[in-house]
Amino acid sequence: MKVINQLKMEFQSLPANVAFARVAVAAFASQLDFTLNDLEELKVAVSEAVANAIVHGYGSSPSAMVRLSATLTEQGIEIRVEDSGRGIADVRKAMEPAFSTDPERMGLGFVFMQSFMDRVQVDSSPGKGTRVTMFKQVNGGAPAASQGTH
Amino acid sequence: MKVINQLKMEFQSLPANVAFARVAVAAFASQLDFTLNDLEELKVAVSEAVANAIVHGYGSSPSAMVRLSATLTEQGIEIRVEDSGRGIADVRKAMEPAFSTDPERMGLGFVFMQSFMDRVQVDSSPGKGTRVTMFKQVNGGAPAASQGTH
Amino acid sequence: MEMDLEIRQDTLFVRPVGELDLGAADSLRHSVEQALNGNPVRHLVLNLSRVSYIDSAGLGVILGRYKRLAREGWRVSLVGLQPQVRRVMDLSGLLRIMGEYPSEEEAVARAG
Amino acid sequence: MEMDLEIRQDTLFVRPVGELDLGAADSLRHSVEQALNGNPVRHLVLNLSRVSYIDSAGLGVILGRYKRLAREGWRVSLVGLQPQVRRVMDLSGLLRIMGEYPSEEEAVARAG
Ligand SMILES: Nc1ncnc2c1ncn2[C@@H]1O[C@H](COP(=O)(O)OP(=O)(O)O)[C@@H](O)[C@H]1O
Ligand SMILES: Nc1ncnc2c1ncn2[C@@H]1O[C@H](COP(=O)(O)OP(=O)(O)O)[C@@H](O)[C@H]1O
Repeated sequence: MKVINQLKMEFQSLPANVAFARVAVAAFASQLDFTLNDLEELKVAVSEAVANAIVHGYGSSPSAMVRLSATLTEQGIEIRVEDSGRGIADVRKAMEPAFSTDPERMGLGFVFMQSFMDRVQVDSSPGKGTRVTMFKQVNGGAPAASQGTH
Repeated sequence: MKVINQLKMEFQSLPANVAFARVAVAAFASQLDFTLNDLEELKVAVSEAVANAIVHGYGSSPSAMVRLSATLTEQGIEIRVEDSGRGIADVRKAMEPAFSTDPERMGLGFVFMQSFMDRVQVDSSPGKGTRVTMFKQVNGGAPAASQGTH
Repeated sequence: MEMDLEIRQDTLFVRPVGELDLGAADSLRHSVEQALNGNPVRHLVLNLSRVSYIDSAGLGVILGRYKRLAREGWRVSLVGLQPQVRRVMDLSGLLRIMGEYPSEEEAVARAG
Repeated sequence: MEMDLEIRQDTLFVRPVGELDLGAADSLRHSVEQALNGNPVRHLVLNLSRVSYIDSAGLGVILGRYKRLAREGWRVSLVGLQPQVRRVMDLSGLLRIMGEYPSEEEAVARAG
């Protein structure tokens, strides 16, 4: 899996940065041969992960920083969204459809990430933070799993 | 000068990242009340600084990383583009219109940065790298100079 | 977020412009709640023809307004869904609980 | 970068699509050089109507081709400059040394 290009960024935990993050990642991903539909899907997945870091990870502390990295290979794009916030006690439960600890939210964030990406992995420790690692295969690329890379 | 939002990123020294960088910075800057024309100008200035880091700073070493940070205040956006590359021996000379050490290039990079931004500062040490710091005022914001901030 | 609100008889028309994400959610929620509070609304028509993007934060605002109106027996109708918006709404199940209509006029006509 | 090349008599029409920056420069330079090498061209018409962005890397490619043709007394004409492109070309001085025309036809007609 030769790395074609790599990006790391961090930005403040502000709702306005959800739009920034999805535009930036889509611009970066467009260096691969993704379809417009793929890029739309990527945008939703990135938005959900970044919104979770802001809303759940950091609650309302806008000076905290969300970290995002993206790696392009011939197979596709791997995206990592990380916060050093509250963390998740039970990741399996958090990923269930419609589960949310916030009555105002729908519990669909992880559902969308899983629907729109080919692989989603969540690592979290309560009190330390959360890291979401997602992979989306580019059209015609071999599935990541068959390359023995998960 | 209260900071409204802050972004740091780094990406590989690849020509394709010039387009990525200008799109990302324009998306970030659009959180302020810049006009479309202002955003077009920002895009050129960012592209020139990033292209210089890639072409002159790092020559052809694509694994080297270009660093870019952006800070939004009520006055405008400050952008820093940094490389740890070759550096510039004589910054004053480098900034002269039409001066280029590369016969294939026009020597207009710094001219465009200066035309399109309100302030451009270059810090460089030969062998260590170059940092370009630029500021663009947002429509109606007080000029940065009159705030005693340069 | 930029948006157009109109009340005609007991129908509230909401026409947001742009991207319905976390950054836009508070402002959309606030505007619609204010309009609902000040007027005897029995039908909310959400015209999304100028919304190019939605995610779960935007859906949450729509579901929240739906719950408030449905509790009292009133309706929420959707108009003008662009492809990305329809896809995400479909996945979420919201399309199944709200009516989708080809135009505001038809949403009003069929609401009776 | 995506681009359309056409040779008619001794005129080469180049119609690039997209953004003329460092990422596109090599491919533009290469395509135009190849066409110039294989054909007896006396006039290069650059149709930039589908170019939304240019910076000094893109200008450099155009100036390079201009120098090559001007050396032998041939011309370079510009057609279809969008506002950002015209502005940057103007600042660079390139607009003053190359002719700008409202259409490819007029560029050809006035070249004689
Ligand atoms: N970055 C995070 N930090 C802490 N908790 C999180 C994070 N991301 C998700 N969670 C937890 O997982 C739950 C489910 O997340 P999700 O499926 O995105 O739904 P929603 O965001 O609508 O609640 C959240 O309600 C929250 O409790
Ligand atoms: N990041 C950098 N690292 C090293 N040298 C640089 C850098 N940026 C600019 N320079 C030097 O300054 C000169 C002028 O730069 P510029 O005005 O952008 O013109 P151009 O890039 O067309 O040469 C360059 O030719 C180069 O010698």
